[in-house]
Amino acid sequence: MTSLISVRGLTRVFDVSKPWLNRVLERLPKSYLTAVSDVSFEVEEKSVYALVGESGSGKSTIGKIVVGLVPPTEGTVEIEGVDLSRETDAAKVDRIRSDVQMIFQDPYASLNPRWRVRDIIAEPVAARGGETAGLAERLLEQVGLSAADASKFPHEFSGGQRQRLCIARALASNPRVIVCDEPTSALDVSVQAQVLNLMSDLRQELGLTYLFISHDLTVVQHMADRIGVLYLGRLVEEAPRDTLFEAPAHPYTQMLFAAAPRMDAFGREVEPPKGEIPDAINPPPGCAFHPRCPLAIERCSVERPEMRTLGETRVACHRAEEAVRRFRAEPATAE
Amino acid sequence: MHSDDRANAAAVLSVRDLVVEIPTRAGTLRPTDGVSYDIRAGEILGVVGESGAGKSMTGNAVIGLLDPPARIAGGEIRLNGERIDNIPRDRLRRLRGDRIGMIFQDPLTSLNPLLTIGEQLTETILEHLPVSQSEALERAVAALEEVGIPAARARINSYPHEFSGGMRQRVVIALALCAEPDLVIADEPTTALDVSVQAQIIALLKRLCRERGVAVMLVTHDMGVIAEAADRVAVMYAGRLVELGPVREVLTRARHPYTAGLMASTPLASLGHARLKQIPGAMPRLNALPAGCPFHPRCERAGERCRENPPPTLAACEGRAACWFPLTPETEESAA
Amino acid sequence: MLAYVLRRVFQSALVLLIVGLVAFAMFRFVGDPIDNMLGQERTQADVERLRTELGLDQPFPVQYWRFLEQAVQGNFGLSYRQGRPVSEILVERLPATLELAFVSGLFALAFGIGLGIFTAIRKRGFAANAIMTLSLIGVSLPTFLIGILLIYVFAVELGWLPSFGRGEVVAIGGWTTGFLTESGIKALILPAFTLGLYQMTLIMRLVRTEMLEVLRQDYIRFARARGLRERAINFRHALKNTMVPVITITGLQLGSIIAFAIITETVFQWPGVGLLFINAIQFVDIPVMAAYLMMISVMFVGINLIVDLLYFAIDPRLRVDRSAGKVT
Amino acid sequence: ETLRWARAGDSLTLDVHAQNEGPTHTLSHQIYEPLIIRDHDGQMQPALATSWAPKADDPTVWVFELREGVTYHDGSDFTAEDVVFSINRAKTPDSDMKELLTSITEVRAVDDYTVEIVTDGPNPILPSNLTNLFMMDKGWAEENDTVEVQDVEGGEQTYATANANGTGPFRLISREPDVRTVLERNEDYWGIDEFPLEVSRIEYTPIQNAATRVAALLSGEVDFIQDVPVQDLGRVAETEGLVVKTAPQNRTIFFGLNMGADDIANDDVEGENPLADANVRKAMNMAINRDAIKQVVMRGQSEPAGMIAPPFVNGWSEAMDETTTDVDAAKALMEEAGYADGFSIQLDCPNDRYVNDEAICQAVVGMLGQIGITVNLDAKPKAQHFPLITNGETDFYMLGWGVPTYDSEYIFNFLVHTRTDERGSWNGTGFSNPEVDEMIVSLASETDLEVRNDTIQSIWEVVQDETIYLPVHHQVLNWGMSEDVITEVSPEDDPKFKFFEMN
Amino acid sequence: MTDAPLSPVREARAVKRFKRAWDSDFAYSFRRSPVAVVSFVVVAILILAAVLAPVIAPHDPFDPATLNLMNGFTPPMTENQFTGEVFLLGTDDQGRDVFSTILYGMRISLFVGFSAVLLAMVIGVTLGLVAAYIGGWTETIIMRTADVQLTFPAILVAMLIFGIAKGITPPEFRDQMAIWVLILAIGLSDWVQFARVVRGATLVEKNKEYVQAARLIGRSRGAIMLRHILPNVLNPVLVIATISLALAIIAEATLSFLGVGAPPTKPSLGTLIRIGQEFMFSGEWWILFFPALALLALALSINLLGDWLRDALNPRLR
Ligand SMILES: Nc1ncnc2c1ncn2[C@@H]1O[C@H](COP(=O)(O)OP(=O)(O)OP(=O)(O)O)[C@@H](O)[C@H]1O
Ligand SMILES: Nc1ncnc2c1ncn2[C@@H]1O[C@H](COP(=O)(O)OP(=O)(O)OP(=O)(O)O)[C@@H](O)[C@H]1O
Ligand SMILES: [Mg+2]
Ligand SMILES: [Mg+2]
Repeated sequence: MTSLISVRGLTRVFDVSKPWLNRVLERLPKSYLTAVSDVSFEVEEKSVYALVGESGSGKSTIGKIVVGLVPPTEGTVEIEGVDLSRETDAAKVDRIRSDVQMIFQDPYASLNPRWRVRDIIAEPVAARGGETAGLAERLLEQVGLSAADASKFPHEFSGGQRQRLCIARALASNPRVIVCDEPTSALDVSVQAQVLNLMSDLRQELGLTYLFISHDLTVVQHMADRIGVLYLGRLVEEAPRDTLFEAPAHPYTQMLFAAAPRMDAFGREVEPPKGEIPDAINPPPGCAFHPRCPLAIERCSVERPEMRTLGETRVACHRAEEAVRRFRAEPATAE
Repeated sequence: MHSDDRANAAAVLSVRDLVVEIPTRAGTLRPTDGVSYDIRAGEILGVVGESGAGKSMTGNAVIGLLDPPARIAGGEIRLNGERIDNIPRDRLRRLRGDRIGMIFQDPLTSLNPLLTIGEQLTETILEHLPVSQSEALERAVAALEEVGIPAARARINSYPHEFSGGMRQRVVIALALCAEPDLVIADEPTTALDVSVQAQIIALLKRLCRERGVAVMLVTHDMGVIAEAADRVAVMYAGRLVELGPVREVLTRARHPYTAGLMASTPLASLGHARLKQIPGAMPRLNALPAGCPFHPRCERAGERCRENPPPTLAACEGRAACWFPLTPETEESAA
Repeated sequence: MLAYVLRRVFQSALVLLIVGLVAFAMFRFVGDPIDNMLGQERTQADVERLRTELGLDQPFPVQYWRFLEQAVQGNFGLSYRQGRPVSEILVERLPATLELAFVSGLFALAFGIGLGIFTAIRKRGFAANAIMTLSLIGVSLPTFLIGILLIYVFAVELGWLPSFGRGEVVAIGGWTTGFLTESGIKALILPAFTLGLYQMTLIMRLVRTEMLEVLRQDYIRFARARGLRERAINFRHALKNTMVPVITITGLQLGSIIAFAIITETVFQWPGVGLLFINAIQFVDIPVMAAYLMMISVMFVGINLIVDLLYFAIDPRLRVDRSAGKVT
Repeated sequence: ETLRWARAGDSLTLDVHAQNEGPTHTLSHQIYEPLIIRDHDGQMQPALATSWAPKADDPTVWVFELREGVTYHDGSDFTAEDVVFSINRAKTPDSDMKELLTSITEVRAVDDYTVEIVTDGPNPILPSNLTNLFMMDKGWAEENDTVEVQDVEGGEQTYATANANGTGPFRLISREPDVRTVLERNEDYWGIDEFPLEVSRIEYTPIQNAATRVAALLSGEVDFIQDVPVQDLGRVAETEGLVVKTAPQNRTIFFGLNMGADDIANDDVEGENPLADANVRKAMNMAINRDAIKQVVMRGQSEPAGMIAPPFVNGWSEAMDETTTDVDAAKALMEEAGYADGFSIQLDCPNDRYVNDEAICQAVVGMLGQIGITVNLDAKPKAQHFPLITNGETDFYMLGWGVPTYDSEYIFNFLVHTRTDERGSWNGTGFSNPEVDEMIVSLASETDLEVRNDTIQSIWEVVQDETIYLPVHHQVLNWGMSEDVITEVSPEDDPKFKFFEMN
Repeated sequence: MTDAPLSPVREARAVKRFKRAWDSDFAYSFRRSPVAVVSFVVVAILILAAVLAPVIAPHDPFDPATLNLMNGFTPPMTENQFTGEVFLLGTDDQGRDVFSTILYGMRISLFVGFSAVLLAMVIGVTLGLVAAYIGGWTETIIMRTADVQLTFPAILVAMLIFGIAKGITPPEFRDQMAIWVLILAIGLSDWVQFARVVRGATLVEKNKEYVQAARLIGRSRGAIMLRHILPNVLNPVLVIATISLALAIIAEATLSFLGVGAPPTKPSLGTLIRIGQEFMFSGEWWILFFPALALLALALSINLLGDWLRDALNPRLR
């Protein structure tokens, strides 16, 4: 299969310097926050690619770069071979733009409370001057709501229903790719199941490709075909789902698995992971994970590990082999 | 598990038929309706349920922090056998912090940004314990050390914004525990935190509970957290307790269809890409509760009886579901 | 912090420059200064001579620069009406206004904050509602009318308090004060109340709103959950946090007290700079108007600067370097 | 006994020759003295001069015998030299008193206590021009570098602006302009036994706001206010312990019309000046219902006027002062003049100078509206209003004129004579009649009083006939005071506290 | 239902809409608050009376030709001693019917108030939106300008503008000018708070995901500001506008008192009060009392309404 989205060497740096005068007086350098650092991956057509990572790891930033909300500092994102940030042909850009849509985390904030549902859903089409008659009604039914809801306002819906509205809006322009930024993390479990099911169904029906962003490992495990793990803006590991869960190759991935609460781990007593995510402005040198890594060696604190391939897995760790071995020896599922 | 030994131990907290009411223009709402449970010393009771199920309301009612117009409309709450739901406000205030500690969800907003953590700790200690200022300071340092804050003595004069999220939640825990309460109500203490930090905080709570023999009411909607931390679990739906029992029993062999549905709709590794089992619909709003069992419109097993009669109340005994047609081990098997 | 202060000072300077521009433009364009200075029997030669002498034939920026130079030295020329240096008149009148502003500011602050807290804590109480409604009456009548009504009641009908002026004043150095005599203090009451009432209402409502906002914060709930006394919660926790936003607006309010004094001083014949300004307007005494404007701005900017610095005292978040840049 | 005194405005300066203005003179009168003074009945009284008369052999010379033994507040003696100095000072260009002294060509000291004033022709009314001309100490002036008169218009300030050294009954203790001036009795005053002089201390406070001023009197914070608003007279009079004293003032309120211009700016008639038409002016005159103004606006506190001279003035006649109101006749006149549909015009009016000035203007706006003239009223402070008149920038304005000399010549000089450098400075009407001008000039040197009075009559006839001005009324003065203060009202509105008695 | 005639459907819809509006929290909280209801009714009556002044008022006080000075100072409900006319609220010093002058005066006050607030609102909302949405230098400049503006309290700005305008307008326009200058002066001194509030609200809104969704769709900045953000920041604007209206009416009165407001021939409420206060001691209380009462009623009810609105539109306060 061909890859629909291809992300290469993506880097995004935010300038978080203090105002000029402070820097001059306090003799501070400019400070930059590298939210995404040299991330490359490919998303195949009609697959679900998931990005996981703790907060601040750059998941949303990547999502926004992909849809074109944030320009990259370096690197490229090509969708169907078109690089949105460099392409000059307006028609092409417009086509890609309508091909890529996004669903946001907070279903309460992503719908304009002053607009009627009909207008909200039809906006992507209306903005391009398209024909919108009956569109909203059709989409509403497609996402499991009733056509009569079109003339209501968002506040008349529950959280799960709102997320359906968001999905309907995303579908309005007949997209091929939908970037889902934690689409269910604000929802309750029972509702989350409905939304996830809906997304799976739509994917089947419409042949959609998802870039699925989440911090919830169980959800990712349920939805994704391929998973990328982010830490401090860096892609530390990437593998097909089953491979990743069976044999995580990066110590960070392993730590995540160990820390994630599990419904079958009654009364589990394990040593919790040490430390917290460091400051993204001054990330540790070398491998960003080395201060928390049980396997860290001298080299890890100097040399940033390259992304390399290990079977089906791509991993950025000097000691990946060691890590896999250790994981096999004492899987974190101890009870 | 040794739940049977504990059953005999006297409950630290004992809630009976608790009803909380909120008068509104659309009638009186009951975010907590006929809830009964006990928590014993050294035990963690997990309370789960969807958003709006009444978990926080129940916790707030226990500690006497209901915001008007919400009020306790019935039932009784006993702390170490003494009724605390009808005592004067000032006595209740003295119980708070002293006998009952509370931990809120968001460590970012739980601490007063304008006071140092030392000030906040000592004011709490001085309020509840008969100690001098310097002793209070010592205790504050000790409390911080206990929750695992490195270089506690040096950091006691820091302001909350100088701490990371995980550290702040530790400070919050220190604050809740500094007067050595018998009961701690932790209302989603880890929801705002990352998994790795969440694991640290849960471990810390468990350790303190065990070491001090504190009774803990742990409110969350994360089944995983419950599974790892709680001894027993109470499941709430639309203001009612629908199931209460030892955690393993409830999670693996749910009696109430709602609990079962909840478990089934949680994505689990084993299911792969298969469709999740979903409970249709959403939890009703409190002002539009259906007659009979509030869960019946979403329930596969609902019968005539469920539509007309409220479900049997859950007595304060364990492992029972408030349901006319509970799942039994047999039905479970046949379903599987 | 230094950077913050410097930035504030810089902004203040900018504000003053602009105000200076307005003041100067008034000088230049509202009426021809030559007209004002030469009598009716002037010759064209006189006009030209004076024009050169005053530098009015220079380009505008040069003139403005000169004006600023003079203004910085406190030299605003002579009052057309009184024929005395404006700075001298201002210095003479300033104590009256400052004392009035000080007392009414104090009154506004003390009662504003006090009642604000009260109405916030007793949110649903009868007294609090009554105070809130009454306070609206205070802002629904023009100040001058309130002043006149107060005179009518307390001076004319009851005869308790004087209706005008400062009473006996004592001169200490160049400063005349009414604080040291009984009549001076009595004379202060009505004007200070009139001037402070409006500000008090604003401060009160502001404090109430902010306090209610703060009282809803999680850390207040948490403080309650820790069993702290209501007093400690209201005053130690809530009040301090309330003060952060309140200080800015209060600073602005207090700054405007001096300007609002114009009306009060007119009604009570209070011999301050506001009365001077009104007289200046009536007599088209531009130098006095311009100087007054500059003076008001300097005070206003000064108060704001102090307010900004107060933040550092109150809010530790500003003291650390991290977030200092975000503060505006 | 202390007298607390308030009025609307303050003295503009203590330099006695710098301003010819009522409130300024009033304060000066307490500290300084002229040669001759008018008492509260308007009668001339010897002050620093004990007697005065034209020289028997030369009618162009007036001889003044000065009072002996008078000292200034600083102790120096008052002598003829000071008189010469003061009059010469008052004749300098910066002086505001110079118009009163135009006829004087020389002042000479005959001896220490005799002064001769030479005029450019016989001037029978010279003494009445001197009643506000104050005597300054030459030595003091030289010492303090105030020989020159303060140039008020030029924004100048001198030692004499804020300091005073007079011979008068009160010494200056302290002064803050617009705020407070304190005077104390001069125990060395020459007339200490001659006058009551019961006031030992004067505290003078200007209070602009009328309500505050009245309140101050009502609440007993001041003992004496000069300008009681007419509507408050009743209240003051009713109040226990307060009295109101009323007397006709030597001042007439009237409107000026720009009849001289070919076209006027602020009307809606193109290329034509409706005011140039005597019929229009007469119609306007007839439209004004002076009785209504008296009854309602002035509450009876005015005397409707048919001419612009108050009854005190030589030349006033009852017949000319008659008034008529006839709206229908006025309309007819308008029609005759070709303005049946009226026209619109702007009226400039002061709002802080005369009793109810703005309200009178407003009332007149309504009355003129009834004959079709739409009047836009622009009321402003006197400081902005008066220059409009003296600069000829208004077409329709209100003015009040007092006559300190009690003679029509004063009126003619300022208001009727063609505007020249010497005369007519307040004639904003553009009226110019060479014959009349000639008659006015002749008045100054006419020694035969009968002939002079006839000339005055003829001038008045022209003025009345042409309707140069629209008279409104003679103002009435109202002083409000505590019962403890005993005084009569002076027609010049200048209380002289040495005449005051106190209970 | 489909073959039913159209109008009943419409009607039903209208009824439904009305019912929904009636049932909304907003309407409910309005009905529940007697203060809000009363002040709303008062404001409505006053505004209506002002608008309909030419119809309601028994006299036209702005036409001097219709006045009879002899009617001056007639007490309320009594016969004038000269003309025998009877006036409901008496007459003032010019013989104008106080009731009529209040109606016409309120018209001017309200006109000035509404226009000034509108001006302030347009300026403030635009600048606030732009400042917050564009950010950067634009924001710095706008917000610093706001700071400078705050340096000059409203009355000072007004007096300055008045002085300047008086200097540059030809005299025949001065009467009309006064009103416009008032509007300009009050409007210009009042925009800052709109700008501040809108900026604050926009800063919150612009980070909300619906704005990002709109950007994603490719909406232009203008469209996003206008169609998406603006409707969502209008609540606080409405509150401020209400309170500003009361303030503007008072400011107008104050300026008129200081002699830089509406001319006495076309008096606003403020001018009426200024005139009336001269008769405070003399027993003609009605000349001051009724206009002051009208002003108080107007400003107080607007203020109360604004107060209620502030609470009602702020969900957190409930
Ligand atoms: N506009 C911005 N300016 C400055 N820093 C930013 C900006 N946007 C994001 N960041 C920083 O970039 C880093 C990555 O942010 P991002 O939102 O992509 O994280 P995330 O993985 O989505 O986290 P979360 O799970 O909390 O949503 C964070 O440290 C964040 O603070
Ligand atoms: N002041 C109020 N007026 C009306 N309803 C209220 C009020 N406060 C809370 N409720 C309702 O009470 C119910 C219980 O709320 P509670 O906070 O206890 O839920 P929860 O289970 O803690 O949910 P979450 O997981 O979101 O914290 C909710 O349905 C809520 O809508
Ligand atoms: Mg994110
Ligand atoms: Mg909760």
